[in-house]
Amino acid sequence: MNIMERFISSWQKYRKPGYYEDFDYAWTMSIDLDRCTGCSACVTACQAENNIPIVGEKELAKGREMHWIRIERYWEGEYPNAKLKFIPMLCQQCDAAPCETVCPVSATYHNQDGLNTQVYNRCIGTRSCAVYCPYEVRYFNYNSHHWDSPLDQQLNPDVSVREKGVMEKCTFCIQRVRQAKDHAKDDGRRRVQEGDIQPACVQTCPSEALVFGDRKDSNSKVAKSLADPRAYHVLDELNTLPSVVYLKKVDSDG
Amino acid sequence: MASSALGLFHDPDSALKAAGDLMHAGFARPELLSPIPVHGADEVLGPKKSVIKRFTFFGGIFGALAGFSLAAGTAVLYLHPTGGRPIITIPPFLIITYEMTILFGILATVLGFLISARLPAIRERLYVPEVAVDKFAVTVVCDTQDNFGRAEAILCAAGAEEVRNLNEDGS
Amino acid sequence: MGNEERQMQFADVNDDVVRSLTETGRSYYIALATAIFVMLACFFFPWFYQLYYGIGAAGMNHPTVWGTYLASFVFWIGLSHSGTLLSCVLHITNSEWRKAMYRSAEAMTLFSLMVAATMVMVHVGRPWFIHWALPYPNQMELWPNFRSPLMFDVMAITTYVTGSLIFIYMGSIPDFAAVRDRTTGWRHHLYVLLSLGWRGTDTEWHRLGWAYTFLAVLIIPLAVSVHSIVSWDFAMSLVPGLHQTIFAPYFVVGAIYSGTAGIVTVMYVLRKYMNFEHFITKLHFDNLGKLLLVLSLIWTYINILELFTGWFSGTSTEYEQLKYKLFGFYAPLYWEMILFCAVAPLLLISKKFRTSFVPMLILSIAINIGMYTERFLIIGATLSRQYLPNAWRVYVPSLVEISILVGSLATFITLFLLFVKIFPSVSIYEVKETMETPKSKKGDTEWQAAH
Amino acid sequence: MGAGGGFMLAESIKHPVEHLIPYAVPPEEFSSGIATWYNSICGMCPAGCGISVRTREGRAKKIEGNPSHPVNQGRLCALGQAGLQVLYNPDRLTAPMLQSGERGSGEFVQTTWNEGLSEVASRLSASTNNDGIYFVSEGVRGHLANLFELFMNELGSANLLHYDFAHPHSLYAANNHLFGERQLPYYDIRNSRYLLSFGADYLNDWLSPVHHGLGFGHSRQGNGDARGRFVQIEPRMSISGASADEWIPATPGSEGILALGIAQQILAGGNYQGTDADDWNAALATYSAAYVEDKTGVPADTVARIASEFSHAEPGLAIGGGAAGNHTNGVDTLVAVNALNYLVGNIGKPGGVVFNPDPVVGSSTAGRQANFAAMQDLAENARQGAIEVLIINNTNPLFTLPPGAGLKEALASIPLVVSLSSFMDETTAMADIILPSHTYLESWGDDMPQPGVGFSVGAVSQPVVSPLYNTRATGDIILGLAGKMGLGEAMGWDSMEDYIKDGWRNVYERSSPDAGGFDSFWREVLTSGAWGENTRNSNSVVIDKQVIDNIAVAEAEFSGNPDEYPFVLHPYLSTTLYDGRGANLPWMQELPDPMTSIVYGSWVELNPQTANEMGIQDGDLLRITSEHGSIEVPAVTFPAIMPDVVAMPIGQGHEEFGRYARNRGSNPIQILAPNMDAVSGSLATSATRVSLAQTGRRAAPVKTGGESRQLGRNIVQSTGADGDSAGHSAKLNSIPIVVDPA
Repeated sequence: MNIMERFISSWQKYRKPGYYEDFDYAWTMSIDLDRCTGCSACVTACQAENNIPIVGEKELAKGREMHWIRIERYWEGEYPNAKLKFIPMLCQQCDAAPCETVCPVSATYHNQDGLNTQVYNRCIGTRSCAVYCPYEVRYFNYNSHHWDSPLDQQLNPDVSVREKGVMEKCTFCIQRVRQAKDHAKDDGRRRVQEGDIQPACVQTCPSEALVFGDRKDSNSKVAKSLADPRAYHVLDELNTLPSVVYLKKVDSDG
Repeated sequence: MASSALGLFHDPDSALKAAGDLMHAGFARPELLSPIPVHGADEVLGPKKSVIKRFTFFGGIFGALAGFSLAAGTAVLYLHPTGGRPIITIPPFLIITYEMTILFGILATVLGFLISARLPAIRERLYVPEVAVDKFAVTVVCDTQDNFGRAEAILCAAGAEEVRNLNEDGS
Repeated sequence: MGNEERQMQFADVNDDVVRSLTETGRSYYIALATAIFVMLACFFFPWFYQLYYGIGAAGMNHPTVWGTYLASFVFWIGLSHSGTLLSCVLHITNSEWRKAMYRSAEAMTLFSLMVAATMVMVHVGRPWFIHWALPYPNQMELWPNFRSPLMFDVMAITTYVTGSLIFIYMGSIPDFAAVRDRTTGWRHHLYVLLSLGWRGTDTEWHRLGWAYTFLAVLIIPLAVSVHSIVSWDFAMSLVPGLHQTIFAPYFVVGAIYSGTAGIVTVMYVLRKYMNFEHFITKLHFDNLGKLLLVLSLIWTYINILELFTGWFSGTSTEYEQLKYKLFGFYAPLYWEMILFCAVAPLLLISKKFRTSFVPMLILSIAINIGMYTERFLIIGATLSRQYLPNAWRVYVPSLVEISILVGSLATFITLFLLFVKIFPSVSIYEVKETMETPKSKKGDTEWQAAH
Repeated sequence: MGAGGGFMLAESIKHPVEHLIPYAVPPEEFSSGIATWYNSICGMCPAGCGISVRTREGRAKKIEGNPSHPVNQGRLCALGQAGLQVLYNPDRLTAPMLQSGERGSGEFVQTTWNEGLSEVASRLSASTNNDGIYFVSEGVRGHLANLFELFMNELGSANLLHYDFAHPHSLYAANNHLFGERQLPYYDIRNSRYLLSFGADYLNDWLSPVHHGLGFGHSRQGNGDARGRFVQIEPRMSISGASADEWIPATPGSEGILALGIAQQILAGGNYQGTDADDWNAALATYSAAYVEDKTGVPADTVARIASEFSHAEPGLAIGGGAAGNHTNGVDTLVAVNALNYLVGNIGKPGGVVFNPDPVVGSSTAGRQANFAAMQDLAENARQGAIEVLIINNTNPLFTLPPGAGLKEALASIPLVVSLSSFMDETTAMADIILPSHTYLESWGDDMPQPGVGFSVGAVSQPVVSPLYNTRATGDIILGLAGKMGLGEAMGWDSMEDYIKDGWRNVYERSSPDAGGFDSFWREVLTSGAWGENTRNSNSVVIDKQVIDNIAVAEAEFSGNPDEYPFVLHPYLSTTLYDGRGANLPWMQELPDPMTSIVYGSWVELNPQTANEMGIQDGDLLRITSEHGSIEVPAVTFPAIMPDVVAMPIGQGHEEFGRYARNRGSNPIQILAPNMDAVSGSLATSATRVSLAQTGRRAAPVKTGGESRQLGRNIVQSTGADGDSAGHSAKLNSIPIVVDPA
């Protein structure tokens, strides 16, 4: 279609804030902190699925961690009443993502699934997105990583291996989302249904603390947990409208 | 043969006087060459109107339009929704507009300057190196020999240290 | 007139300036060679290593992903201010004392902008794709994101560089003409080109005057916008300690502050090594000193404001930020900054201090060290204390970073050394304007009465 | 069809185009770009979870839990995921090798399988007394265990040992003692409402962590409003302790006393109406609340409260293990814990203790499990020259046995040491002949998860990729040896696959044969990866009087006197490295320890108070000295550990075991005293006292986490049990205010 039509149609679609509400899907992850045991299975699952490099002790000592999902731990109180609380922290796939606006080359933007995508090939490595992200879940490739052969035979062919100078982060396993949508098309189904997609971390979570789904589907698990009185967003005061919802830990002793 | 009379003066005032007298004597508008801007030249040689301000103004206007359409237009054509912001986001685009306004303002000003000051000079013009140091020169076109004589007289009367007869080619 | 010993003649100005261009001593060549060597060894060599290895060569980490490179960028942009900006302001308020120094001040602007641009190249992870940040037609269906503060930067700095370049060039056209007549060989040809056949007719002077003033008027708001935009790179983030409305004025003031200090340094050097004693006098140092004093007070005020907001906000994030700044890992740097930029400049109250050259030099250098520290703290100290305590981590610059910082300074010096041999570093015609113009021998102007 | 089909037809989340097919289909038929999933069994720890391995173009890409396997139901732990790095580990042994230099010099020459096998076979046949042949294997189950039995019988040697460092000998003994069960029961955490855990880190390493994780999640939030409560009793907070609602530190070794104290309270509260109540009362008379408080340091009222909560919970479940079971009184303790279950009458009930049926596939290896005593005997016999050939299969006693056992020296007097390991671990380095085995992802096998899930489960593991190197499956190596030694008629299978298939015919018979015949059944088993009969038995038990009368918990004994060695050393299995077998997996090395966020290397945890008093900072390098040696470890202050206890993770400190593991951190086992549990003879790992000394050097461990306090930022929010928000509200734009910046 000619340029003018294109211009008008996309302007009409995107001229108002909140247009992302009209996207086909709104992928959401709910994390039940009352179920989470901090076992870290999700971390390794993610590392295996997404070709996350083995950074090595030297780099880690410099503080160059590389886990798209990490388990944050917070102590409360002192012995003998000390408590340790875990919270898995991953890209919140914000609808009003601060990281997206700052990228000068649109290497990170909102796609039609409401996902906050990171286009590795487009990234020039200003690292501004990492600064703008209040959840500190964007990880930068400070150098090109390599896998001691034959460890490289494990690399997932559906996920690209990132080179030095590129920012990366959790994608909600976009490769699985894509696949599920393809299959939905193959089956002549119109929409992807609950359970078709499980990101690696959700799939493996032993205590089923992580749940993934489409919040537009009103009887999906995530839609229910969004309605749960325990539901909250981390750093809600920043109004980034995250797509990851946490369920409060039940602390019967106050 | 079109030749010119050029009088070298030690000080701006005498040079201005000479220029004034020449105009009285019915010569074409003389030119005043000086190492520094001479104040009062306008009163003597008649006021000058400069087109530069128009250049600057319209340059700025153009820059503003160009700037906004660059930001807004391309944002809609190359669709990369970010941060849940409307695709045409006024405040940031105003900044782009602002910068482009100034950029084009500057460029237009330069253009206006070059045009109105008839620079760069393509062909040789009347010039004597002294005016770049400390002399003030008055040049006037005088087609005939006796015209030159009259001009010379006026210049000397105004206190020219030296009067030269120069052709357009500077010889 | 002109019979006293030290009364300058118009001709002397030309002589001095031409001499400064053509007569070159060994010391100059030594200085230039050193500067170039340091530039290659400390800037380009480490940079190429970093290109090969990746940004990991620097000390940055997660989440402190910005470091000294960006600090240097801000620093150089800051230094660039009050070259052209100051020159413009003083031009439209046509103050006399500007005229001897503004040329080199504008040169400073130009070169620090160039260095700042290279710092961007050094900063990004994939500089070989830096052109993707420019709006050029392409087949990739990709286009810069004009909502990004970084794009504001790209636009603003491009404009600023263009503006400064044009401004300094326009101002020197008559001088090019002047030196054109006195030089030979390649210089002559160069100046013939640069002077555009300037003759100094009344028309040319008139147009130049207008154009120059318009440019000045355009560049003042531009310069202010440039550093405001640089501040928005930080202020538009959510990071506690950066997300502050005060930032734009804070940065602009800081920029003019360090820029003015920079000018003092350059003035001193020119005066000493280019024998411009007649042009650059105690008067200039005195005035610049007053300016510095005012700026330092404003700067201090804004710093106090920042601490206040941190404390008054009462939120854990801001509060921790404040505590960290004052007593944390980087505290020594903070207090060093306060000493250099807030306390030491109070000496400027005394005229004796303002008019004594060496102390002014030392102070100006101290101020710029302090200002660099400020930029470093704004980035390093703030980013290492963000929202999630679990992700707090300290950042220490690596050797490569420090070396590149030194190298960037050498680059600046190299450019400046080349400048003083090509550009008339003092404006010939404007200096002449400041001097007494020759009077008519008769001294009478009765011709005016004639009409 | 019968119950046999129960899981095989369980729905699978895999999409049709991602074939779920047995390895029977030759790899050539794979179309590139399309993932193929194989169901198999995880070999990373003894839990025996089912796995589905995703392969592309013949390479294994991802391990996920097998949704149709009853143990882990599609879930998998971090270590299980990292199995891929066992398969693709750059430090694997690639071919048979012969020791060429001094033993332990690490000089080996490659050889062929034929030579290697013949050499070993000839040495075996040449052995003068058959009992001089020792076979020490990692804990294996199913047909591989049978094959070992068979093989050793043929050789006429009784010395077949299954050695796992973490094997819960005391728990077996305790169950045997109290319930007369030879194997572990199934602890139904899923349906329990109140879990009382005595030192059992059930979410991390105890028995079947993934299954427990499932149970934990369900019990917490899966039952609507009824939310299970979890209480953890241990001297140092473990992962399970952190997830528990209540963490109660009790003096190390006194957990049993506490258990009996609770039991006594239950009886006193009249919450037990069994006919044998009087016997119990008599037996527990001494364990008054006051006495318990004195012994355990747990306040009497807490004991009373827990007792009533526990007895009124519907149902409550008590489990014990880990450190609690690793004292000199370990069995007493665990008996006491089991007694609690008996007293609240949850035996054989959902949410209680369910007894497992005997394994369908393979025989129970309970009798073969080598505890510390057995390993000490082995060393002793070796020193007396009674051992001619020692075959070691994939276990690493030199790393996991304290030097006190003297195995390393003893090896010198064993003429031939053969290792079937896939890696050059400490023990393999001392071998004369290395016959490297496949990893579990390359070999055939089958398994009966131990402990099961309350009903018979069988699972088959199949190769998911063709072998990377010139290695062989353990079973095939044994069969190969048998062939060389002419044991053909007894062990005539030409491959492990055949042997397993043969064995599974019985299962097929048992699960009411259907029309398809065995082959279709076998295909189904391979496809679903698991077979089972989902019928739980509900047998209860009657405990005979004199057992009740003798119930008592002896004082735990420690090596080293308290004045000289003021601290009790509490070694625990690392979350990431298990008993050290994960140390050569980069993923595991880089996985931050959840409690401290430390990666790479080891550390010692001590109470902040203690650290303060001793002037120890985080990251100071400490010298930890016991009567049996000393190691240097960086200190880490840990808020939830008793002041007189220091804890250290097991797993690092390898001298061999590949580039990722070698010379990294230190191994607490090296300074453990060779104390044993009096009854079960298992190593009392928590029975060593140590002293701390500053070395004056610093060696801060690498951490991924920064500040570990929330500073009132309200990141992990919690709410009261009744649902009303406790602490800060999470309303939009409510900026958390500093409660106390300090």
